[in-house]
Amino acid sequence: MNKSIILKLDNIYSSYSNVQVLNGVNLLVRKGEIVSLLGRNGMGKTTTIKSICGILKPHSGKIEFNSVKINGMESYKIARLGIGLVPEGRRIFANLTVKENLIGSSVKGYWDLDKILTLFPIFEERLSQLSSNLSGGEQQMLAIGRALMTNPSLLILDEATEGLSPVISKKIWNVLREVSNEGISILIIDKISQDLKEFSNYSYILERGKSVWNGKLAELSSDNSKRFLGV
Amino acid sequence: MISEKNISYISLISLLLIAIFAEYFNEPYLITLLSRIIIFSIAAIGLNLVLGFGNLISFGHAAFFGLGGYISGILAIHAFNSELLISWPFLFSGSNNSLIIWSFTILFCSLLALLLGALCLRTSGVYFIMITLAFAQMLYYFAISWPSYGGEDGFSIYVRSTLFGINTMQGLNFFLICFFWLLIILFTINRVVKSPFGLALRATRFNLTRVKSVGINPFKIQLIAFVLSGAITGIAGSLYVDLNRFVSPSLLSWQMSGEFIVFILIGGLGRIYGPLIGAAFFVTFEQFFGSYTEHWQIFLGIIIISTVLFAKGGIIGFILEYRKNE
Amino acid sequence: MNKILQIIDLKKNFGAITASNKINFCLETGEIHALIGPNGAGKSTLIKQIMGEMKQDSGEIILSGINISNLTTEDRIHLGFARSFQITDVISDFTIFQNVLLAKIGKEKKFYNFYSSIDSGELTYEEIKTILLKIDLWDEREKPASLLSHGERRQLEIGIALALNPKLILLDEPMAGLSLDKIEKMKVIFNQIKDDVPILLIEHNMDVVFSIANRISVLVNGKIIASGTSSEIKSNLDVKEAYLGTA
Amino acid sequence: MTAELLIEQLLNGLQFGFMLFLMSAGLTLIFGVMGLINLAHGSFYMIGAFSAAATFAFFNSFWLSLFASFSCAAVVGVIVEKTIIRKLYNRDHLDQVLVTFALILFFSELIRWIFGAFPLYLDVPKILNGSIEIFGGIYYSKYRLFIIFVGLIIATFLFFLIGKTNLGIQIRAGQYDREMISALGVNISKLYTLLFGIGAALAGLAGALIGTIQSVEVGMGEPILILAFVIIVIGGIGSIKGALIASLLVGLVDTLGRFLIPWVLQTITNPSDAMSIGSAIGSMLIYILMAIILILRPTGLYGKKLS
Repeated sequence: MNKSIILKLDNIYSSYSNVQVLNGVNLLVRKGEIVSLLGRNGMGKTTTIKSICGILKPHSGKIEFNSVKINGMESYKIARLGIGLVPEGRRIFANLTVKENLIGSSVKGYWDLDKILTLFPIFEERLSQLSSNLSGGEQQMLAIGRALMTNPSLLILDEATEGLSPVISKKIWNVLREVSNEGISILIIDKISQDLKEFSNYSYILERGKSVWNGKLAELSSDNSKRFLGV
Repeated sequence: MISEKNISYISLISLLLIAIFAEYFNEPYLITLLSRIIIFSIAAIGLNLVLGFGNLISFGHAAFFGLGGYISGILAIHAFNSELLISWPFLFSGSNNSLIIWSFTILFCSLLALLLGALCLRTSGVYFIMITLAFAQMLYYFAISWPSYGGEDGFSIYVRSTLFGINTMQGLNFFLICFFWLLIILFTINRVVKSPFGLALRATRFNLTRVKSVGINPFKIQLIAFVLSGAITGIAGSLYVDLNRFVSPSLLSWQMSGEFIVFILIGGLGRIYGPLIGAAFFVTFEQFFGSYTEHWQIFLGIIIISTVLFAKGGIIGFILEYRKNE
Repeated sequence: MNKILQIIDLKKNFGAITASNKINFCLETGEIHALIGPNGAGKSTLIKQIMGEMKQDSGEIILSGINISNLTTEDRIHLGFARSFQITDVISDFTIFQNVLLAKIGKEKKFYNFYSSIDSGELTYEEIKTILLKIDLWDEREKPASLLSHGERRQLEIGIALALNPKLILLDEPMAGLSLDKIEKMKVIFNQIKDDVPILLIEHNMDVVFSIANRISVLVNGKIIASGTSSEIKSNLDVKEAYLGTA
Repeated sequence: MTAELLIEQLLNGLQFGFMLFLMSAGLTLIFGVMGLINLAHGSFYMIGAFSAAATFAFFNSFWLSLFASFSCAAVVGVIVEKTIIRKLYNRDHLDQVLVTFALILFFSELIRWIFGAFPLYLDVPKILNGSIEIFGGIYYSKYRLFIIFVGLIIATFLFFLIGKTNLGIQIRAGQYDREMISALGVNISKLYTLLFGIGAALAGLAGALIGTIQSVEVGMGEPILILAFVIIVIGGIGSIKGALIASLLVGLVDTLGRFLIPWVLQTITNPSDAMSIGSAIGSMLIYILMAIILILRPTGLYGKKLS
């Protein structure tokens, strides 16, 4: 059942302030699939995301989104094709209110303010509050809401539950399940965990900027896990 | 292989030779032009210490150039009219002796640099540029609205200050004095940039946290460099007033500050001899093009923009590049 | 063998979780003492307390006889604490030599010297040469730091730490992301510098730890459960079961 | 020294403050979002004044020349942004200073070439001519009141644009994290061109309004530009509110200072010294004000630490 491929990375090489970071990354995300990208710190996960979103220009290899070649394209054009980014460090606009964060880059479509508020009810009475005094977990939810408001067909989360308490992480996983049921494909970076194993259909592991393993996380052997993930 | 060293020696020797030829062929105007080039170079060399090596973009160095000029002018005019300048703590009515004038210039310009530096170095980046520009503009307006020294029209000092009895009214003598100052300042800057202090100053350009983590206080290093830079530009102002025997607020104008930066850019950023080459190019360009059209600044504007966008290394950079891949 | 760094009954808890539970630890001259433990064992909390970035609830930290428990991070660095890989990146426009020289100039307060030339080598040339030889970068000393590989950058950072002639060096995951041959090179360097500057090594890579560490302490759930030579630790049962998981 | 004189000076200070706001509002927005220092902003002020003067010479209609001032300035602004300024965004401040300094030389000489060196004049329209009783027998120039009125309208327009519209949200987001707003699909370079155009238009309008009372001549823009820099330093980069408050503060301090200090000094020294020293101090007042604020708050009243 070959569902149509939404995102394809083919042998991506990229450098970052003249340090070679990506040395051949291959990755595939099919429509409606949930793919996770793992690897120890400094192995090029975030650089891969930045190359997809156009923040960084890869110097060789091909990135296709809905079979449109996007590497080298301006990041705002790539975003408009339907990629919603929840970046590492969340990067919400602390000088704007919660509502302004949500509607600032919104695009008409299924997801609108009411649907986001049903997903994240805690924002209901805090819409006009400055988002600088949100907690880490709330900032992550706001970043997810902001990305959903652009009505993407592919949602990318970099460090989805990094540094969040177990209670909040649970909430994030539930939200992501709901989002996935609405047909949005997801590419997620996070530490390996039971939730991640259940949640992602397929996974890739990066080691020093190369995709060295892919498959279902359940099939990851313990010494591979130790070798690649140090855990 | 042409290295930056030979370019600098060639430019110095050619300056001297042209001056001697000009004297021989009795071309006083050309000697004044060469003195003008040297004086502008000294001003820009002073600025280059903080701009080229410390990445402190001061857009107000005309303040020191102008202060140096006004101090020398005031001391000279009072001496000329033997009019009392100050009655306390001792009777003093100015002086026509270059040594005294230069020491006052260095003293007051260093004090001004200390004051402005302590204020402006608290900020960085864009704020620093705007503040240095604003404070120079403050001195400019102060000079304009201070009637006792000619206000907007300035005043002339009729005769140049003398040094050990040399007849400075004679073009070549004055040229040699300026040339001597240029050598001293180039030698000093060369030593300072290559000294541990110079290394620390250059380090503040890249990474303040790095500099702090090895126990160096960047503010103090930048302030000392700023004071040294102000004093050198001040000397240029003093020589400039002696050259033209005229002082006016235009010495303090923002256009003057802007031109100093242009000299450094055209000559080559972060190169000790960059300002000398840049000033030489600017003055000859102004002289040559100025005779054709009074709108020569339009073409100057275009040259600066293309240099920044396409030839960032300036003339020295261009020559070295050209030589390298020959 | 006198004690350079002593940690006595260090306690730190966040609400219900005890991150450091009466930790006792000491680093002696001329040794590489590795601190290992599974993720979430409290290693980073301990390091933060040692560095002064985090205040301990109780207990003391002694640096060669001086109680530094309440000093700021800067003061601890001045007293001779060098931490590698937390130092922000090197100055990429400077050469390797200039980077180390800058640290020397900072340490010996020579930055008000306007006159002597840094190129002529009158200045601390010998000391910098020995440091560069130790970190095996002497031949590339004129290379700008911007062209350094990941591993060479690590070596330079150790050189900079050495230039501050510290009492000890704290190395946090120095082998992360290095290729096998680079790891071998680093091991040689560590062994060379441990005689004049003891190393507190935090490292996941078990074969590295067992091959170069003179002493190993195992931290589990905020408590040092075992401390000893690498062979003792290897055979120690509860270490195996709690951490190496090969019981 | 009658109350009437004081009130007149007060209103003059207010009028001067609003004109400074027109100049500094555009500049602080461009600074805040792009971190770009634009010395050529004063040239747009001059271009606006000259295009108004030229239109007035042909059509003799004040309102048409007012329209010409901000539209020409906006067009020139957009062209300059698309051709040159765009190349400067990721360049360091030194390059920005040099290129925009060169633009001043270019525009000033170009205008002098086209219009010659003699200053031009604009006439105040009939309905705004003369003065009007404001209250209690105090009369004030209708034209200056008109300027204050225009300043108020522009201020409200800008507060509405930045505070309430989606464009305003994107501008403020761009100030905070340019890379992120672009990764969310906002065409940040189109936003810059728009911002640059608005800034140039406001400066051009200010040039025309002030050019009508003073003269229209080459180099008229630069002194006002430097005042705008002082305002941005005091108000804090990127803040419209900061720009408005700082502009009114500088306008009042400068006007009242030049008026009150000589008057105060007269009581202690002879009138001629009082006049000369007073005007000298008066001219330096706003810079001293800037220095004080700098010491207390290095990033200005409303500025945030530039990342």
